[in-house]
Amino acid sequence: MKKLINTPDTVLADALAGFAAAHPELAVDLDNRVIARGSRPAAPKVAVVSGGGSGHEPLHGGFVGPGMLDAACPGEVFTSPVPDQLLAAARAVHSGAGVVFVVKNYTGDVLNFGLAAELAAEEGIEVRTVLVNDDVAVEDSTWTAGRRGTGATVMVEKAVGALAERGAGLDEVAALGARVNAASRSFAIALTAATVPAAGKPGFDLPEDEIEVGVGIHGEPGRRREALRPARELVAEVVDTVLADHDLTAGDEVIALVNGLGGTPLLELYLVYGEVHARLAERGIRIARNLVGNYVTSLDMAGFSLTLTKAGPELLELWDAPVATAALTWT
Amino acid sequence: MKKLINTPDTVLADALAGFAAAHPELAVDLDNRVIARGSRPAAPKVAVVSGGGSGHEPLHGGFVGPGMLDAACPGEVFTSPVPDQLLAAARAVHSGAGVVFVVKNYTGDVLNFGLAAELAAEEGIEVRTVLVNDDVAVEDSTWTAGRRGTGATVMVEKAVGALAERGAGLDEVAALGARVNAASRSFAIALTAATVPAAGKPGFDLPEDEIEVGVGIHGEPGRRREALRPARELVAEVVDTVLADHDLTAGDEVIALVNGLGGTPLLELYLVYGEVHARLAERGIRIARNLVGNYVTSLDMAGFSLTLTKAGPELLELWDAPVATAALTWT
Amino acid sequence: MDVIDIPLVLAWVREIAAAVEQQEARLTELDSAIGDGDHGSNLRRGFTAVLAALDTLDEPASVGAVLTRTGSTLISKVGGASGPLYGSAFRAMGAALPGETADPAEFAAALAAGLAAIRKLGAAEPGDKTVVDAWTPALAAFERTADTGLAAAAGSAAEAAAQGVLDTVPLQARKGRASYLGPRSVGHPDPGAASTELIFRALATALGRLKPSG
Amino acid sequence: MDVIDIPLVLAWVREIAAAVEQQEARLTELDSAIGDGDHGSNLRRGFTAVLAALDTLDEPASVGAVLTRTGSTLISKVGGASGPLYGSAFRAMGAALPGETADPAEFAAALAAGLAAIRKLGAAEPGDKTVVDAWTPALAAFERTADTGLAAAAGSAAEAAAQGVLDTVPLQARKGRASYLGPRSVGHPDPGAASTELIFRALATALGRLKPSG
Ligand SMILES: Nc1ncnc2c1ncn2[C@@H]1O[C@H](COP(=O)(O)OP(=O)(O)O)[C@@H](O)[C@H]1O
Ligand SMILES: Nc1ncnc2c1ncn2[C@@H]1O[C@H](COP(=O)(O)OP(=O)(O)O)[C@@H](O)[C@H]1O
Ligand SMILES: [Mg+2]
Ligand SMILES: [Mg+2]
Ligand SMILES: [Mg+2]
Ligand SMILES: [Mg+2]
Repeated sequence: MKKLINTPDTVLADALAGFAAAHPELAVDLDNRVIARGSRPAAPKVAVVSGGGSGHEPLHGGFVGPGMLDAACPGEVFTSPVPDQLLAAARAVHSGAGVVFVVKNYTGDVLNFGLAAELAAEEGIEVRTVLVNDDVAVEDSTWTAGRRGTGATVMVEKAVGALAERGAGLDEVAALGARVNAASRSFAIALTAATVPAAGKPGFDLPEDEIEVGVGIHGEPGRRREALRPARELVAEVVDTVLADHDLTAGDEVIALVNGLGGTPLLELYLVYGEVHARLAERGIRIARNLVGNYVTSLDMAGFSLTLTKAGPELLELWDAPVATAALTWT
Repeated sequence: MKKLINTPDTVLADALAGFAAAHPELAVDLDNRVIARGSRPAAPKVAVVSGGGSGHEPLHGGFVGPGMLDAACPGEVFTSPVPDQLLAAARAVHSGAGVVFVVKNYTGDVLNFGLAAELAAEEGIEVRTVLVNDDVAVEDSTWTAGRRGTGATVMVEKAVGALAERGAGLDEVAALGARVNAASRSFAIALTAATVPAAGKPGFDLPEDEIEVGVGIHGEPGRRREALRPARELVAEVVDTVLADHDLTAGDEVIALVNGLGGTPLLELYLVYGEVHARLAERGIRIARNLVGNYVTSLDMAGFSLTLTKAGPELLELWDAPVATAALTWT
Repeated sequence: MDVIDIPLVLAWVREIAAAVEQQEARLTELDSAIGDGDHGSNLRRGFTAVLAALDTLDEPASVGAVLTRTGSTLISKVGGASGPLYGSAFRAMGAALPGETADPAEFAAALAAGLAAIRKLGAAEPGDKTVVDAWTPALAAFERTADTGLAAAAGSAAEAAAQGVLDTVPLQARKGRASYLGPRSVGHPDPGAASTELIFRALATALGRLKPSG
Repeated sequence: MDVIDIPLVLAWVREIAAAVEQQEARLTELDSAIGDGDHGSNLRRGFTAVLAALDTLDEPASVGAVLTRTGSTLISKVGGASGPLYGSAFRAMGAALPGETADPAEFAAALAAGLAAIRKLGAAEPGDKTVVDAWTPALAAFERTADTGLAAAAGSAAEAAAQGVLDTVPLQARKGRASYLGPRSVGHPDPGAASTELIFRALATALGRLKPSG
């Protein structure tokens, strides 16, 4: 394993200290592992809190700031944060209007956020949870853990953050989050496995000419293994898989995220975006807004995910609203 | 070789098409391979043009926009752009106040920009060249090709772009670029080799427990091979190497760039930043501004570079000036 | 009289911690195959914190106090799926054992309460390829053999848990991360089931080593 | 009479293109060792464009016109260090050969002008581990043997270039990317020197195959 770390046990603490040093405009609680905005809102507003295992940077800490999250809780690598941490975050940013938890749908996250929500409620902090579960690689069934939350987290956190900033009420903000999630689908392909520091070696072995199709963001293998093919063909498969599960028709507009999994050069991500753009254009679907880059990563995994969120005027307006975070900034 | 590409020969054309599709706010000339701002300045201003081989994204195309570059010319992967391209860029953005070429010091770049400057001069376009040569891994000697240009390109392009935006004259802008370059030093460490698409395999073999120290951004091996060590020790070596060639003393302020080479997760880069911050603090050097992320990459190479630019009030003001590009945005 | 007392329950938890420490790499390897490669480090982090927490717990008032503290610490320190699940299980066992000692039947009831907590929180059914598939047969074996003495019951529970782990191999996961693999989750043991086996083995080890004092 | 005419110079350039196409991987491999792994693809891209440019060049007026067009195309299409260097060399050779034919002495002068252009632009001295280290001995051999006939002179130039490539192996690079490696550049042949050898070999091949018409 080759990593720029001190010891596997101290990765999170060390990286968080670095994040705090790099972002003096944020309030980073190193003990509780909470990244929060540097200043409290002037008037009560719904606070948006997210979190999840580390190794997905810039998610979620990179999205804390005006217009997006109020706080983020990084767990250990690929391990959801603990309830204490989430409760500390809720306490830190609650300004009287309640808290929305944005939770990617993984058993660990659901359980830990769930326990935290109970504890917060006991303290009189009203909590609503927005579950993100956009990954069409996973069958959606009530008998299983259900679909994973991946790239759509960016769209949900951006939209929910923008609406909260405008002073919308707790239920309204939570309902929007659910709508954005429902309008989003993702699918990912990996060219290499990720190496969890504590594991010390790649999560799976992949021959030089094979890829994993339908991977998540935790280094787990995908739904199947395939031969590596030209980007155009891979993208065609990814786009078609996403569309097959989507309710998009010609004339619809989307926000598209071509997301790097951590080890893929931006040059390739732009190339992929070009293919996505062309494939969608063939089907009459217009990309109204896009992001190309590393946003929801899986440590050093090479590969990409595509997220398409159907976007009407409401969502586009929220998307365009100003945001000022470490990873996403516009005016 | 595992890459999200169609064919090695079409990487640049395909990626540039994707970049153009992703950034409708920019004017991308796919034939001439010029990325320019979407609109011409209201009044004549010095135009800042850069360029270089591809594979370093977001450099340079990601820095085109208000407050930074007027145009960028991507060459083939790791190959400097050709004079025709640079001339087309100069023509496209020249508004009567002359053109500054920001050139990383590599033989190919120097020669091609040099030929382009001659051609532009023949057309009556005044050109000044700012050479970036910040990499202390390379001996600085008049008998050799001299030091490479790496991370400092970001500082130079940001400062020069901001000053040009304010209406400063051609010589003034070029002189500032030279000053920022002179105030900057960089050093890099690689954990893995990069794979050039046309080469099809990594530029060098590196055992699981070894690193290359003093690498550039073109996948070439470094000055020497060492054992992989904890990040704290590696960073100490990098910081000390940079400082040994710098004129920084306790009380000085710097802009620090902890730059990923393409394959290193942001989590690790923040961890590295934390170590850099601590090491500099021990020496009484304060990081006034910082960037942590992938800015000057080397395809899929894992590793990082550190750039320290000594910064007085003038440079900090230019650094803080608004910028709106694909890769760098603030207000 | 064959009872579990406070020293013994402390010894149990310490045995778990020792086993987790020793088996960390194996648990992580199992989790790498069908999960995200952190189960070993998750539990080691948790039980390291538990040991520290128990050191500061002076004079626990009951058997349950030890287990409740263990569970709370796991919840506070582990994260992931296993943190809340095991944490809740230990808290539920703690709540079920308010006395300074517990007899085999009481202890069996506590183990049952632990399983109930896991199932309530995680909603996993037997056969979903989770900790439930080791804890369920272990509990059944313990209950079946409780009147043969605690050590023997714990031993048979550990064996049943081990069998439960083996029985997860052919299963397709329906809960937890392994479920994302669909049919590719078949052919591997469940990491959580494997750590549950460790928990029951640790009980047998503690009981075999310490002569209960009660 | 032993002269170089327009068909022959066209054949030369086409032989270079064929050699570059065939040797692309080797050139890139040499460049991977001490450079950035693109020398082969750079030159292939360049000479592919040259072939297309020559196809559109109808009725070149002089030997030099072919070489000038070759050089301009290389400058426009290659980029990197080798594009301007080889491009300028071919342009300089073109400027030196304004007639419809060139005799051995005129051609030797053109080769010298090519080297001068490379040295002016790149400022490399012999021994810096660059194309100069193949072109310089090749030129000297050509000059020395020019009166033995063009084919023989080109052959000895190619051999001298080959020796020049070998002689770059022990050198530490002082120009181009390989200079960044410092002492680690020692022990490898220079990729640009290797492509210069191809250029001279192609000349010998073209001269050996085509009976000059002049
Ligand atoms: N819903 C559930 N009910 C019971 N056990 C579960 C459930 N989901 C996951 N598990 C158990 O958790 C184990 C994984 O734990 P761990 O790796 O620590 O957490 P994570 O899956 O969050 O990385 C699985 O092997 C499985 O036994
Ligand atoms: N200053 C120079 N003078 C002469 N030749 C040079 C000089 N710099 C580099 N070269 C030649 O260029 C070759 C590399 O060409 P190429 O790989 O195409 O360009 P780049 O180095 O820009 O990637 C080197 O092997 C060397 O022979
Ligand atoms: Mg986990
Ligand atoms: Mg090159
Ligand atoms: Mg796990
Ligand atoms: Mg090269």
